[in-house]
Amino acid sequence: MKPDLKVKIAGVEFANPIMTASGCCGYGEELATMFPLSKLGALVTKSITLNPRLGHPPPRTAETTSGMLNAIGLANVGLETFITEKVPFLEKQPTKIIVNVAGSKLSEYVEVCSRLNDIDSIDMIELNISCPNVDEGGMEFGADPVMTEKSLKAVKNVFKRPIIAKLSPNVTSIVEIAKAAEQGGADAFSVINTLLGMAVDAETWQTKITNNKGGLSGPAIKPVALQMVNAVYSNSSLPIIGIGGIRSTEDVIEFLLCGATAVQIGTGLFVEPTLPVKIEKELLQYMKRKKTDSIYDLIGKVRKY
Amino acid sequence: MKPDLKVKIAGVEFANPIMTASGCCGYGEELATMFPLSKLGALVTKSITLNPRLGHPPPRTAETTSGMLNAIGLANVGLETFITEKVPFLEKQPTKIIVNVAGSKLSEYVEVCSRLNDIDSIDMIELNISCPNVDEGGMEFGADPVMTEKSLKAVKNVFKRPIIAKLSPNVTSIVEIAKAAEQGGADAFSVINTLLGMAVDAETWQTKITNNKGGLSGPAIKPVALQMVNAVYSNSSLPIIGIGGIRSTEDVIEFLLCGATAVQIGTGLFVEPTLPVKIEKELLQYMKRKKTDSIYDLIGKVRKY
Amino acid sequence: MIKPTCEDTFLLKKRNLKNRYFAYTFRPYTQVKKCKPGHFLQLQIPQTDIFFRRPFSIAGVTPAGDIEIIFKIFGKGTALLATLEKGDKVNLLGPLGVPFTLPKKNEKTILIAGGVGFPPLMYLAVEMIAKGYDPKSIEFFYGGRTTDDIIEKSRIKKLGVNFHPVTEDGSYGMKGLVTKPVEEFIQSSDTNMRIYSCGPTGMLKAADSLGLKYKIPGQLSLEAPMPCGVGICLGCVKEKTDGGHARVCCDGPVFEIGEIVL
Amino acid sequence: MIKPTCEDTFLLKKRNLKNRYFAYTFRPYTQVKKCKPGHFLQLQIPQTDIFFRRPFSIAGVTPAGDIEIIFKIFGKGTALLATLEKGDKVNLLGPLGVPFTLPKKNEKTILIAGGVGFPPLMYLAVEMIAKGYDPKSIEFFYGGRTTDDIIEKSRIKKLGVNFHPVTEDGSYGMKGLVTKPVEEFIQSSDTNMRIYSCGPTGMLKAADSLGLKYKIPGQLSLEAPMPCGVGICLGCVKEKTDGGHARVCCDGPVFEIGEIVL
Ligand SMILES: Cc1cc2nc3c(=O)[nH]c(=O)nc-3n(C[C@H](O)[C@H](O)[C@H](O)COP(=O)(O)OP(=O)(O)OC[C@H]3O[C@@H](n4cnc5c(N)ncnc54)[C@H](O)[C@@H]3O)c2cc1C
Ligand SMILES: Cc1cc2nc3c(=O)[nH]c(=O)nc-3n(C[C@H](O)[C@H](O)[C@H](O)COP(=O)(O)OP(=O)(O)OC[C@H]3O[C@@H](n4cnc5c(N)ncnc54)[C@H](O)[C@@H]3O)c2cc1C
Ligand SMILES: Cc1cc2nc3c(=O)[nH]c(=O)nc-3n(C[C@H](O)[C@H](O)[C@H](O)COP(=O)(O)O)c2cc1C
Ligand SMILES: Cc1cc2nc3c(=O)[nH]c(=O)nc-3n(C[C@H](O)[C@H](O)[C@H](O)COP(=O)(O)O)c2cc1C
Ligand code: FES
Ligand code: FES
Repeated sequence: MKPDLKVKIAGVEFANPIMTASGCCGYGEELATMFPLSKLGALVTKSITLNPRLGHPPPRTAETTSGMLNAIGLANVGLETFITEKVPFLEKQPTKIIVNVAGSKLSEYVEVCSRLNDIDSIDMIELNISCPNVDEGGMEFGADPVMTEKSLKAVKNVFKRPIIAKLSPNVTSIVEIAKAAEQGGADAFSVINTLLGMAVDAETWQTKITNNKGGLSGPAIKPVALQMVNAVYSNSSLPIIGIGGIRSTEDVIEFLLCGATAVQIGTGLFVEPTLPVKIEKELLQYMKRKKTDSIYDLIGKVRKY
Repeated sequence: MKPDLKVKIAGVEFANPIMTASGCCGYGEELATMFPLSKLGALVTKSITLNPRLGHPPPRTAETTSGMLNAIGLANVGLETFITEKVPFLEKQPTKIIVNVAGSKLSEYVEVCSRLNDIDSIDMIELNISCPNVDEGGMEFGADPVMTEKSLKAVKNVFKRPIIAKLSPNVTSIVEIAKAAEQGGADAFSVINTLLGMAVDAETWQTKITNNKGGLSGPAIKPVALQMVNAVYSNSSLPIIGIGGIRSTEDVIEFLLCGATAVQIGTGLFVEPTLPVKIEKELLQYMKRKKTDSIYDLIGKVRKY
Repeated sequence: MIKPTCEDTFLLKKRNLKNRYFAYTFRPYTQVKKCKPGHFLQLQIPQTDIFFRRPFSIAGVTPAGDIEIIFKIFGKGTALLATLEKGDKVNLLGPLGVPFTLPKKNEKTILIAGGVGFPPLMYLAVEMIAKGYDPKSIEFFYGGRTTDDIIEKSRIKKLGVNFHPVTEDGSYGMKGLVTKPVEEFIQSSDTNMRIYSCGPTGMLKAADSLGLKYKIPGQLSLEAPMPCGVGICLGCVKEKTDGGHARVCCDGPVFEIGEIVL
Repeated sequence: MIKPTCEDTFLLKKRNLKNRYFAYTFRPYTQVKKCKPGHFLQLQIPQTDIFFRRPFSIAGVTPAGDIEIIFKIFGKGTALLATLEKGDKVNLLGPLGVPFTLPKKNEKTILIAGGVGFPPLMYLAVEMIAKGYDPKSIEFFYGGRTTDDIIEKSRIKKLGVNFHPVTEDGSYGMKGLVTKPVEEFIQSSDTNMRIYSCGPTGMLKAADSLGLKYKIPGQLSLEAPMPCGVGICLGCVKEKTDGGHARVCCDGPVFEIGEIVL
């Protein structure tokens, strides 16, 4: 019997646990030229804000040791263009669609989520309360349990399908924030967004990105992400989508073992855009070899000392 | 004229800004067989606790992408043996001696610092309020501004020479903790200790270290460390010792530019124990080339957009 | 839009050109038929601690399935690339980007190359000639600081194009900056013309200005740091003259003169 | 205590032994005169994303300044190490650790080797013979699963020692586990003996028990993951039988029988 890759998060069924992370797959058009999106459990869009945003001026990425720093600054087409130009493409895709929503005020989040509620093809919203690259909003929400709970409550009021809270690693206790989000009505967690970081050129003395600081992603942060996934898993019964530094099938398995029900691949796509296809294949092979019938035989099964 | 590598922190003068980090150079004996310790601005000892500690059982380190995870668990000879067996060696060394102090209760910190106050050859104490590898104490102190201030006040009472507060990166706002430490009387900051992380073997499903979670160090964390050094630098006038992922002279320069007055090399010593010697030489060359007379021409001089 | 592939290939031929330039030919490459001048590849430096791929213009392809790049050692990635040996495996993601549009048959083609901008323009000239353009309708301006910066001289000469090397120190060809003889050529010419340029920013700016000043259409191939190369990271953007951002990797790297703020 | 150095050297000779074993000779190495059997090196896998050095026992040195290691492909680091070519540069940190103490001249020497524990014991035998020990006083037990696990057979035979190969499947030498013939040898022998063992944990445990059971002194060379190899990280510790931790890298890797909890 072929192992079953299907997973369910808040009632939504995914063909497999492999998703592409927000900001790392645009609105799906480019990846669709490289592999059928049916290979993905879900595609998570770039953060959508009420109004279009150009983002920060370039340079807005820098390479770091086994990772990268980015301060794209939530560049996106804005809600209206997203609905008129991107959704029609997305809803034709044979994969689940998760729209990542960001904003600089709570009212903005609410407005965007309420408009998205009308579009049935959108399966879930991922609430980005953790983007380190905007001055207002973003991080502040995700770093404060009270604001976190309030934000979740507000958007749950207007969006009637499941909402995933995307958590920031730049906090003293991610468990505390997760609990607040759960209290506010979150249906699942995405763990983690990028770590705050900085890069400087020792020759020119210049910071490497125009926003001076940015978000660190890539294999460098995987141990931090695994720890946070496991901490949230041990303290909440909501499903978790594990994110951070995935570059291989082993990485995916590690996240599942630590408690993730699904994973998202971000920076890894930049190096290998077809990585999800490879991982889906290798994950099946791994499960056959390990005689595990279902992804659920892996989730949270890490053996601790 | 030869550029001047000397720096001063809280009145103590260091021959150069290059120090070895706590837990990464033992009590100096091993490194002394490889190069004269006069090449170091200072040596920072392994964390000393009141009683000897074996630490966690092995395995207690794991390799990660561009870094490592450790949960040594504050293994050390304990205060008495340190004083009778390690200090006699250390005080003969032509370098400054910084003793890192840890504990699981405030009273323990106070007792250790008060004993060390009697030993004139100890130039400074570095207060480890940020070790992620012990269950009691450690991290809790460094994650809470009130406890941070209280701890600093208590040890300042008994140790009359300068005290450096070693800050944890696992907090929502390192600036808030730094301010609390400053309020408590800290004379300088060490930024940063390790990030909390976890590593799992995808084949055996077993966590890679007995403590399950540990501290992430090495080049992977450098961008996080640079950001935190710069954040503290922008919000406090106390001198900063930059730590995190240093493997080259460029790395040291980046920390200085971001606001560090000196740096500590940790994990980098494991790969190249003679790294400080190489960096001292290359730093001089760099300064000559850049026509900078003093380290102070670099400190905080990052050019931001 | 072309469907790029991610495929392993092998270093078939390594030529160490002077002045830290190398010409690498890889085989097999299944995409040769889809390659056009202006396309580029994202090459993964194998088994090293270099995290991102590095972009290189395609310098040429053969029907046999070979693909060529020419690169110069610039930083860590290219330095490691230069240590590869014949037979070594590399992974190529490509072909990527929007290629050059060929000129009209009645147009004089003005190529303005400099530095690592030379390979795609050589490929363009080769492709035009293969497509039946008269080599003598191609004016190949190639600027460098000194004679060492002008590589593959005899290869260009063999094409039969009008070759105009220009060096700042006069050690090879005309002396000075390449844009002066280009402007003189434009002023002295009365046929329709089209400009193609790839090279350092200063050169691109000058080519852009010349095109706008003399109302000559044309295209510029730009560079930017490229984390992904396929349009998904938004890291490579440049400002457009009519507002907004263009992604160099997939809206370019080839842009019309006047389109981008340089 | 020896002052280790951190020095660049070059791969002089690469022998691909069967069964994923390789013998590498490096030259020059300034520390050859200080090297003793039991010493190891921390080798940096050049220009890769492998973060830590990897420890390898010294398999031999020559007065000309060559140093040899023999390794087996185990994981990522050794797989990359196996791709090095003659002339490639590697950085060695060493010599490290506490070496073996030579036996008394009147003692029979029992070497018990297995897997990658073979190189230091071969070096020990070579060194003893060079120091004037009678080769026939050395009993070289060498265990493996199958004949492929016994490398350098002819090299051992040339030493003139009493060679006792043992394979689990009987494809070479005696059949079974190596410890059985060792115990039989001990039981049948009435001279003073000394045991030296290096190999998989099971083998070390058995050697340790035999030593304790028959009150034969001796030494075991242990393995542990070694972030630093020089005693500064405390990552490589093992529990001592009398309490406390020993660092394998610098309190060992060679320990007395009975000293460490295996
Ligand atoms: C479309 C295109 C075509 C090109 N064609 C050629 C060619 O044909 N021949 C040729 O020699 N060169 C070509 N280049 C330039 C070539 O890609 C660079 O020289 C090469 O990337 C330098 O890499 P390096 O590792 O040697 O230098 P590095 O050490 O990487 O230095 C390059 C600089 O760019 C930064 N950087 C590199 N990659 C990224 C990234 N992804 N994100 C952010 N910052 C980054 C580094 O941090 C560094 O500051 C082309 C570039 C582009 C964009
Ligand atoms: C003193 C000594 C002498 C040795 N002599 C030889 C010899 O002569 N020949 C030989 O073939 N082998 C020898 N070995 C074993 C050799 O070092 C290992 O086979 C090698 O390190 C495996 O590396 P790898 O990258 O191939 O495997 P890896 O992919 O690294 O797998 C090795 C395992 O160990 C872990 N690991 C590796 N390094 C570390 C570290 N520093 N900290 C924590 N975990 C770590 C990895 O995570 C992994 O689980 C010796 C080991 C020691 C300690
Ligand atoms: C270039 C870039 C842009 C990103 N943009 C967003 C975004 O718009 N919204 C968001 O929630 N996360 C964004 N992220 C974070 C990723 O979704 C992901 O959480 C993070 O990169 C860690 O995963 P990785 O290591 O696999 O990249 C972005 C990351 C990168 C690298
Ligand atoms: C093996 C190991 C042991 C450590 N032990 C201590 C310690 O006892 N006390 C302490 O304050 N920091 C300790 N640290 C943290 C380092 O001093 C340093 O802050 C951290 O490793 C980041 O620097 P690096 O990336 O250069 O290693 C330890 C780090 C490592 C890797
Ligand atoms: S390089 Fe990623 S969008 Fe262009
Ligand atoms: S390997 Fe670091 S102490 Fe032994």
